[in-house]
Amino acid sequence: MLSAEQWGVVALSLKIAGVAIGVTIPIAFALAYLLARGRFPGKVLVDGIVHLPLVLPPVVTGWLLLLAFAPDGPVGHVIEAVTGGTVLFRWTGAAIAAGVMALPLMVRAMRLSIESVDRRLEQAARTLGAGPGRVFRTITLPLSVPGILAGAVLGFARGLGEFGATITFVSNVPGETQTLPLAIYSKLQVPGSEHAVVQLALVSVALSLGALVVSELLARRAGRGFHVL
Amino acid sequence: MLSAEQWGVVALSLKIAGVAIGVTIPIAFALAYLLARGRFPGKVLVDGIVHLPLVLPPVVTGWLLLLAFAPDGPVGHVIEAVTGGTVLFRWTGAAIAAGVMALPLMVRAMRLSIESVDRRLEQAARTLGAGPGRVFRTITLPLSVPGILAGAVLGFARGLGEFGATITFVSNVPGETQTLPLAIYSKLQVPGSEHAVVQLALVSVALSLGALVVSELLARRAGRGFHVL
Amino acid sequence: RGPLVLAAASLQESMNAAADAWARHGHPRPVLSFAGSSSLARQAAAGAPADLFVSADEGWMDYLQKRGRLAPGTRATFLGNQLVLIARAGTHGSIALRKGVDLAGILGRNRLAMASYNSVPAGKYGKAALINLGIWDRVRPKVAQADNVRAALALVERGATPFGIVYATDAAASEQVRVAGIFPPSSHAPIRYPVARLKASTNPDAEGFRRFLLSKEAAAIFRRFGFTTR
Amino acid sequence: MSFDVDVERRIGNADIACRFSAEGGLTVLFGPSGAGKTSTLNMIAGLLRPDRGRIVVDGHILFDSASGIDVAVEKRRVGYVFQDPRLFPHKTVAANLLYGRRDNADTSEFDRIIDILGIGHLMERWPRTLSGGEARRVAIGRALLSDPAFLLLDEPLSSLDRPRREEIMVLIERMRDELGLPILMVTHDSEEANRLGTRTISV
Amino acid sequence: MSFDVDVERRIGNADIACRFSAEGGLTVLFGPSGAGKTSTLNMIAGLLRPDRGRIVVDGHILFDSASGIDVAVEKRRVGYVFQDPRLFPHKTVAANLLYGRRDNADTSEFDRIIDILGIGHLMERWPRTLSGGEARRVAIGRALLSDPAFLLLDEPLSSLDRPRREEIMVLIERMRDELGLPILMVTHDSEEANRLGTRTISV
Ligand SMILES: Nc1ncnc2c1ncn2[C@@H]1O[C@H](COP(=O)(O)OP(=O)(O)OP(=O)(O)O)[C@@H](O)[C@H]1O
Ligand SMILES: Nc1ncnc2c1ncn2[C@@H]1O[C@H](COP(=O)(O)OP(=O)(O)OP(=O)(O)O)[C@@H](O)[C@H]1O
Ligand code: MOO
Ligand SMILES: [Mg+2]
Ligand SMILES: [Mg+2]
Repeated sequence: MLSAEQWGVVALSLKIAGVAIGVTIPIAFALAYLLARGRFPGKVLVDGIVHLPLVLPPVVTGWLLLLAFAPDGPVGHVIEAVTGGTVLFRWTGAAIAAGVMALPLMVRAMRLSIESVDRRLEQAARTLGAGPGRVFRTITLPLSVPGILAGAVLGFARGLGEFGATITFVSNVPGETQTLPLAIYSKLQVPGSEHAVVQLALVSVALSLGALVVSELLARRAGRGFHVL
Repeated sequence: MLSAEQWGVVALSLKIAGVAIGVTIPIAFALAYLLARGRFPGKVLVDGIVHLPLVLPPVVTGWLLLLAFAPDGPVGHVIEAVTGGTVLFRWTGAAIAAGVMALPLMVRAMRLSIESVDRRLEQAARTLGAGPGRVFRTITLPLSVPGILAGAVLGFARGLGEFGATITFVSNVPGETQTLPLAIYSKLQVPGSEHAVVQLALVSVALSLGALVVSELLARRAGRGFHVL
Repeated sequence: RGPLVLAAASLQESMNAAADAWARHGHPRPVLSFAGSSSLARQAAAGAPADLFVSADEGWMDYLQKRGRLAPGTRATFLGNQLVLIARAGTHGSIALRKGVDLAGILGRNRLAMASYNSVPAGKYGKAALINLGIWDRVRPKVAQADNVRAALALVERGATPFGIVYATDAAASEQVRVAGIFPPSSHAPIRYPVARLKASTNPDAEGFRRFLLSKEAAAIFRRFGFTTR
Repeated sequence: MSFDVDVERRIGNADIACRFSAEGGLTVLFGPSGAGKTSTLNMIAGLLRPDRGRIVVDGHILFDSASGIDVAVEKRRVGYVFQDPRLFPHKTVAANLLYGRRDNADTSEFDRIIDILGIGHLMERWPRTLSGGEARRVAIGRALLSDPAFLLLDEPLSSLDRPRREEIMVLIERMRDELGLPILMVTHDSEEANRLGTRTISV
Repeated sequence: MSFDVDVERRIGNADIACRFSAEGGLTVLFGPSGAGKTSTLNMIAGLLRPDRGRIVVDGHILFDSASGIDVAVEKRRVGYVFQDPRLFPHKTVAANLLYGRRDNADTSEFDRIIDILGIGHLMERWPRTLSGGEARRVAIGRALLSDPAFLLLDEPLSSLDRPRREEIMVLIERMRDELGLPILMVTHDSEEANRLGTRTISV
């Protein structure tokens, strides 16, 4: 079984991935909606920027985050002025890294779903007196649920596994930023810790399987009747 | 502009990501189809295994690949016996790492598309004399094109950005396994190389933007008339 | 193609210079792969077909030797280094690294950048030194671990942490940091870089380059970057 | 209680032009397949923007290219039965029926309409499990229950059997007469046209 | 040239049972909405598996629960016009029409059918740009051109105008008489039923 310390790592990982994904879901959905439906100049640019964390090596993303959030960096400066604190070496920073890295995956999945919503249904809703806001809430959003769930699972899994950006951005601080991947990495570097590596890796696997199962159940429930499948 | 050496890195990265994705697309689609349509015990397990590379820290995936492909590892053993060579420290190993890491993203996107194919159209095709094979080729597959493209782009971007598994599995060998992320990482470790880091990072960005634009064009062409959008 | 050399991250510039010199003698230029010694040792231990391994401590070389991955009789220690405390360039003051020095108090709410202290050599030396000074327990909660010594250096360069522990050679390589204190050599095991040829090596040039690294010419190059040589 | 429509619109290679003025009652829109009947209804509903023209229903200007008026779809208070049912697949039949309902609508009216349409037993079902005619009846109910100011009916009775058709026609007649709703209906059935139509317009 | 059907199937709460035997000609399936007409056609086509029963068309056993026979859909050679058009959205009208065609089919027949259906000018169009009646006609064409051994028509003429309807009815009559195809057709139009139907079966 896991030691108390290892349970701490697990709890911290869940907190970081959970907060990261919770905060990122609405942002990702807004971006996905914009990209799926919007027509504006520079759309490809927005698309490209959203994909950046995917294509940039994680360590570079981490490095850019570090530049931005360092006490004298543009964002870090503002955060320091407003809250008096910093996200460097804090779990909040790890959550930012996880969210940023998960964002492109979430946007893609959600976008795919939004694009497959039949717009004639939205028209029908409008003839029934629903304004754009209500149409969005009652038609577009619920019909995109498969993509939102897929995006959330992908994002959560990616967040749980996030390594390169995290270690570069907020380093490896036990109890604060040492998530499962960082703990595994640390163990991997110490000869003779294969047992601990395997243990923690199995926990990672179990957590992601759990997320998968939950999402499948949610999907089944949400789509109770309406899936064509 | 880029030096000849840097161009070499770009060409190598494209080769590795391209080969990886080219080989992975059919595998990913087969898995996506199985997961979307199949009903078999242990489906969640397959689903979970496919997602492993996403949720495991990349360095652990790299480590597992290393164990498997080492000359005395289970896979490496076979490869050595058959080809007399090894994928360790070779670009082929880097392509394996990129493909493995990209797989779950590709499967998710493709699965989402397959699930939104209207099965009544497949029924109609069968009444017109098409057997399961032809129905798949002429109806299911083309209607899944948006997901296949999205998956391919995600996978290609992920492959281009792949870092942790690659450096752990096949190390950072210039000219052989030193892809863009690894080259950027190396530069990050050399004080005063910010200029080169920025240059290479911009190239990464340009490549992924290129992939995006190409995929959007393909999507527009493939869906010329049939998108509801 | 030249031999494949797995080298500790702290050798970044110096090993490149040595490789260039070797190439100037008319040999194919060696291919260099840098990372924390621990990561490299893992790959070599799996039987990866590299030619030379240069570690930043004896421990990881022992690890490979125990696994029978070294070509017998090829192991040699050829470089030494110093451990220093660095601060960002442009700051002032130095810290005398004596027993009981209040490093934790000086850090305040800030952190100390180090390479991973249970695995990467630079981190292991640093931890040993802080233990020796009797301040490890108070400093440990403030440590930010990076995955090799150069990544720790980068944290200080970026201003993410005010102080870091790296080798003297790393401090010399960067214009954005300065040495704020030198750890007494007695506070940690001597910093020594062993080289060895790997059993999996097939490159005919490997042994030649290994010998070159032990030569007077190479020693001069490494001294230029701040290493001590035998 | 009137339609005053004069619209033009090009779709693909087809030029669709429709002009008519109808006082009161039910107006039947008649014409061969592809003539532009559905397109005309879409323009009146606000789903398709005319290139040029003017749409006035019951004195309210819904669209006028000259003065730039274009009332939003959801403000037009249209009760539109589409040519295809277009039920919301993620909502039960009951939720579909209530989607356009005002809060102050009276329940006895609801029950009567449900009863005439014969869909009371389908309330908890999902749209994809309905038969063709059942889906069509739910679509009619959904439009009628949204408290519309006028009705657009695109072949509403096409997939229904005679007896049911008869009852629904009575319902439509009642709405026409009692509520005084202007109705525009597409049908290919001349019997239906003659019976319900106050006037017939060919496109 | 005959149907011999006796099937039972439970869907949701509905028990659908249909038994009839029809020699030659066109058989009209008649019944209220939700009675199980479409389900019966689906069972004959092989898209819905009966819980129990037997389906024989023209002497070929397509399904027999007793002996475990269940011929694959694509081997049944059915020409099925669904209640909804179900055109392939990613194929042009021409590609939809040719989807079920045999290689040795003769082109004059193709041209005649296209001509009667009046869809020659739609060949290059995408299904989503078709009007309701146009889509329906393409769907009829697609089924007729697949060289079927028998026809299942689910309200095929419902969204078409009279003159067109007339022509297509002539076409169907011709297939019935010249090619001797057994035809099973759902319709709510008694005039159509009387004209075309060799016999009428109520579900
Ligand atoms: N999944 C399901 N769950 C419950 N009931 C169902 C389901 N699918 C179909 N039914 C019911 O089965 C019955 C038969 O449907 P079918 O489509 O065969 O009717 P139909 O005779 O073709 O009607 P219509 O003329 O309206 O098209 C209907 O009452 C329908 O509500
Ligand atoms: N995107 C498009 N491109 C080209 N032509 C189009 C497009 N959309 C519609 N049309 C054409 O516009 C015409 C009018 O279509 P509409 O749906 O209004 O016809 P309709 O009178 O309702 O016919 P039906 O009785 O068959 O439903 C049709 O000929 C149709 O083919
Ligand atoms: O192996 Mo190092 O040079 O201590 O990072
Ligand atoms: Mg129409
Ligand atoms: Mg039916």
